[in-house]
Amino acid sequence: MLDNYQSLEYARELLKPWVLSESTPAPERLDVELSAENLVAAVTALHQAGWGYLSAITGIDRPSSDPEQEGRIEVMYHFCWGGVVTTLRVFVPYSNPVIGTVCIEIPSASLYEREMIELYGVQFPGTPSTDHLLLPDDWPADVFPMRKSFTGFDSPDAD
Amino acid sequence: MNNILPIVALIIFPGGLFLLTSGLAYEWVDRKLIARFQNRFGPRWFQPLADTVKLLAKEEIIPQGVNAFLFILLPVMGLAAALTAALYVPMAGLAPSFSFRGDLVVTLYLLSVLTLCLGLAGANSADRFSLIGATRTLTQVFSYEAPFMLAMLGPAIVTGSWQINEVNAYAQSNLWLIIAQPIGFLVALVGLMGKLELPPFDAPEAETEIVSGALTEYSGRGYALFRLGKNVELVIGLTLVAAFYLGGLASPLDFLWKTLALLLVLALLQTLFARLRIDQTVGLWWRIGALLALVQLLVLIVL
Amino acid sequence: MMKIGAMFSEVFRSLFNKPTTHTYPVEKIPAPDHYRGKLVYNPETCTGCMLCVKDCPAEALELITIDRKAKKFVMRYHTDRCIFCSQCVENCRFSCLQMSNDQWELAALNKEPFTIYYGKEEDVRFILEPAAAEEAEQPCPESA
Amino acid sequence: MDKQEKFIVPIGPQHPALKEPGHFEFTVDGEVVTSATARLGYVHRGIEKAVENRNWTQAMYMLERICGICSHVHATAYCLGVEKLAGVEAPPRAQAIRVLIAELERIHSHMLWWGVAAHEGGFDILFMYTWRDRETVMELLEMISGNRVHYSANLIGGVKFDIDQKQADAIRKGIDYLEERTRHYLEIITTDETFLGRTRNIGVMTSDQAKSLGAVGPTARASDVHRDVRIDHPYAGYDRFPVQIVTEKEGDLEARFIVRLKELFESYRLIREVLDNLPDSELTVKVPRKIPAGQVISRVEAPRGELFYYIESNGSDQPERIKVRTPTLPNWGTVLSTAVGLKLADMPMLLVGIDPCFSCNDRLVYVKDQNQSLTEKTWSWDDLRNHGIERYK
Repeated sequence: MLDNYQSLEYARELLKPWVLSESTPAPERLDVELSAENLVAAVTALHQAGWGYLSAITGIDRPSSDPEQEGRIEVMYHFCWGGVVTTLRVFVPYSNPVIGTVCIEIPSASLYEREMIELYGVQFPGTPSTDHLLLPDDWPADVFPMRKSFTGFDSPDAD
Repeated sequence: MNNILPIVALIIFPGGLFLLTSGLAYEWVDRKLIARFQNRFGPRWFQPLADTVKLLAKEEIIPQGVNAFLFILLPVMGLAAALTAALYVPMAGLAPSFSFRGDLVVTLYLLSVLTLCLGLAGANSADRFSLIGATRTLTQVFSYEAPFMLAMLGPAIVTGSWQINEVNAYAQSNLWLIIAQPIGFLVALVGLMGKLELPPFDAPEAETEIVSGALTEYSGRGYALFRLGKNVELVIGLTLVAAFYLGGLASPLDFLWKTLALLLVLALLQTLFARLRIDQTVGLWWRIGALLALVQLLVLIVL
Repeated sequence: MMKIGAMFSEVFRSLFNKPTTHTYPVEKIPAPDHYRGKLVYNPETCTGCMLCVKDCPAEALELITIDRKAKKFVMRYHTDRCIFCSQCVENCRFSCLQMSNDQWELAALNKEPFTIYYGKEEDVRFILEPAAAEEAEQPCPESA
Repeated sequence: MDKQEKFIVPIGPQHPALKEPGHFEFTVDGEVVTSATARLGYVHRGIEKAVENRNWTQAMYMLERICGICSHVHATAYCLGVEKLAGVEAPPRAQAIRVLIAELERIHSHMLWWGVAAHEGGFDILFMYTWRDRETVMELLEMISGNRVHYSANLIGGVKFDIDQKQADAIRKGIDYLEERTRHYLEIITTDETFLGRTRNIGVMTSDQAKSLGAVGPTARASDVHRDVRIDHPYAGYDRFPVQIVTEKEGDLEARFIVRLKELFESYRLIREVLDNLPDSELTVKVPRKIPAGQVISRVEAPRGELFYYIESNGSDQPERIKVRTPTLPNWGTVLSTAVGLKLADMPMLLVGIDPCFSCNDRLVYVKDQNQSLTEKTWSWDDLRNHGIERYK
C-alpha cells in the first residue's frame, strides 16, 4: 500500500491527460477539474488502476448572478483510497446538463447517478435505470428539488 | 340416558369446553414459561382468553379469489378433528369416553387433520405468503409424521395393543417407558413440536420471511379457531406422550403434573434453538428422527 | 466445536431470576442528573439577548420582550416542538435556562399543556390577558 | 404467479422482517431465490435541502437526526468538517470525549444489530438477552449525555459535557459487564449448532467482490478488506487513541457476526484507555457564527462503515451545500448480488447482515437479476400498486 503522498501522486499521474486545473485543499486531498466529455475516461483510468473506490457523487447548483450568463451544475466524483480522497469536478450548463455514465465501469454508481438525475436534472445517457429513486412516483418531471431555484411548492392550505 | 352421555362427552368433557379452557390455560403456561426463560414477565393469565375473544369478535375478511366455502370450513374442521381426537385419549387422567381396538391410529390421524386443514387453508388463500407457508406446512407434515407415528407405536408394540386405554394401563403398571425407550420419547416429544409448528420447527409460519405462513390471510373467527385447534392439540399431544412414556395417567393430579412437566421441557426446547430452514427440518427428520425411531422399533421387535 | 443449545444453563437460570423488565408506571426509575427533560426558564437573569431563540433548531422558543430596560420578558416554550437538544442551555451566557431531570412525563391528551409560559407572574398575566380578551371579543366561527 | 412460472415474494414496505420501511422482491423457484430487487426511499425526508436553510448550529441537529442509531457519528462528521472550515480545532479533551461516545454508540449499535439479526434467524433467545444487556450501554449514554438516543454531545468547536470521576467509574463497571457478556455471546454464535446452520457459509462475499462493489465497514471487513477510516485517516481523538483493525476471511454471515463482536472488544479497550488518559483542557473553542467560504470532505467510521460528508460554505451563517453519503448505500449492492441462489429463509438474515439503516440511506436500489437484464416479468412497485388497486376496487 502506498502512503498518502504517493497515492495522490499516482492519481495525479493517472489523471494528467485531462486535467484543466488542480488543487490540494487539504494534505490528504486532490481536487481536479475536468471537462465533462473527459470524465468517463478519467474515471475509467482511476478505476482500472485500482485507485480506491467511488465513494460518492456530489452535485451543487451554481446559479449565475449575471442574467446574461447561464447557471451551471457542478458534479463531483469522490474517490476514496485509504486516507486520501481524489475529487473529479465537472461543470455542465443548465441548457445541456449531460455527462457520460460511469455505470459501465462501476455498476454501483447507478444509485448515485440516479440521485443526480432526480435532484439536479443532470442527464447520464446510457445509465441503466432512470426510475425514481428518492422522490415520489408522482413528482413532476421538470422540478429538480436540489437546485437553488426550488423553494418548495405552494402549500395546499394556501388557497 | 344413552344419548346424553356422548353429548356431554362431546360438549363438556373431555371434548368441548374442558378442552378449550385447558387449551387456553396451557397456551398461557407455555407463553409464560418462554417469557421467564427469556427473562421477561410474560402475559397475564387471561391473555389467551382475551386474544380469542377479541379475534372472535372481529370481522372476518374473506379475500377474493379464494373458495369461500373452504375458507370458512377448514378452521372448523381442524378444530373439530382436534376435539374429536380427545375422545379416545385419557384426558385429565380419566378413562377415555370412547375406546375401541385401534383407536391409537384413529387419534393420530385425527391429530394430523388440523395440520392438513392448515395446509389446505394456506393453499386455498391466493396469497404468496400463504402458498409458501402451505408448501412448508405440508412438507413438514411428511417429514415428522412418520417418525412421530413410529415413536407412538413403540409403547403400543410392547403393550401388544393398539388401544390407547390399554397402553395407558400398561404404562401404569410397568417401568416408565421413558427409561425403557428413551429414543422413542425424544422423537415423540420433538415430533409434537413439529406438529404444533413450535420453534425451532416454525419455518411454516416464520414471521420474518412469510409473515405468518398459511394463516396470513386469516383474521377474526377463522384465525381464532385455528389457534384454538392448536392449543387443543397441544393438550392432547402432551396427554398422549405423558400417558405413553411417563408412566401413564391414573388420576387428574397425575395428568396435571406430568403434562406440565412435559410443557416445561417443551418450552425450554422452544427457546433454545434458532429456527431451522425447511430443508434442514426435513433433513433432520429423515436422516436422524426416522432412523432413530426405526432402530428403536427394531430393537423392540427383536427383543 | 459445535454445541446444541449453547445457551441452556443461562436460560434455565432465568426461570428462577426476577425478570429484568421494568413495570414502568408502577415502578419509576429516577432519571440521571444530566437528563435533558423539560426546559426551565428563570426570568431573573435574562437579558433578552435572543441567542437561545436564534439557534433553536426546532423553533420551540419564543421570547416576548415587554420592556427590555425593566427586564420584563416572557418565554413561550412549545414542548411539542422541542427536541431536547439543550443548545439553548449552551447558548445562554447568564444560565437562565436549565433542563429539568425530573419533569419528563410530558404526554397529554390535548395540545394545550404543550405551550408553557415562563416569566414573572405579572408579565405572564400581561401577555395572556389581551390574548384571552381578544379571543373572547371575536369568536372565530371558522375555527370550529 | 404468472404464466412465466415466476413466483415473487415481496418483503416490505411493511413486513415483520423489516424494522423500517423498505421494499424487496425475491423471485423464488421453490425455496431458492433466483433474483432480487429492492426499492427504498420510503423515509426520504429531504434533509440535504433542508439544512441549506438553517444556520450552522441548527444544521447540526438536523443532520444528527438522519439516524436514530448512529446520531453521534453524523454530528461528529459534520462538526469536524465545519471546524476545519473555520480553521479551529476542538480541544483534546473534547476530541477524546467524542471518541468515547462514538465507541459507546458503536457498542449499542452492534448489540442492536446482532439482536435483530438473531431474531431474523428465529433465535429469539439471543435477541432478548442481547437487548437486555444493551440496556446497560443505553443507560450509560443516558447518564453521560442526558438522552438515550440523540446524545447531542457535539457542539461546533467541542462537546457539551464533561466526564467526571463518578461517571467514569460507572462506565468502567458497565464495560466490564458488557465485555464478559460479549465474550459469552461470541462463544454462542460460534458454537450453537442451530444458529451456525443459519449463518455459516451463507451469503459468502469474496474479498474481490467486496472491493469491487465498494463495500464499507464491518461488511467489508468480514470479507478481509481492510477498510476502516479510524485507521486509514484518524479523525477526532483516534490519532491519540489508535484502533486495531478487526477482519475475518470467510465473508459469510458468521464472519459478519464475528467481526462485529470482536470489534466490540476493541471498543471496550479504547473506552478504558480514553477514561484512563482523558487529556486536561477546555471543552470548547470559540467558532464564529459565519463560517469562512470553502469546501471540506469529512469522513468518519460509523458503526456501519464509512460515513462521507462533503460540506461547502459560502461565507455566510448558512451552509451552501452538505452532501451526506451513508454507509448503508454502498453496502446494498453486496446483499442483492449475494442473494441469488440462496434459500428464501436466508433472505431476512442476509438483508440485515449489512446492518441496513433505511432512514440513513433513504434511497432506492434496483438490481439486475441473474441474467443481467431487468426482466419485464418482475413486478415493479407501480404494477404492484395498480394490481392492488384493481384487485380491491
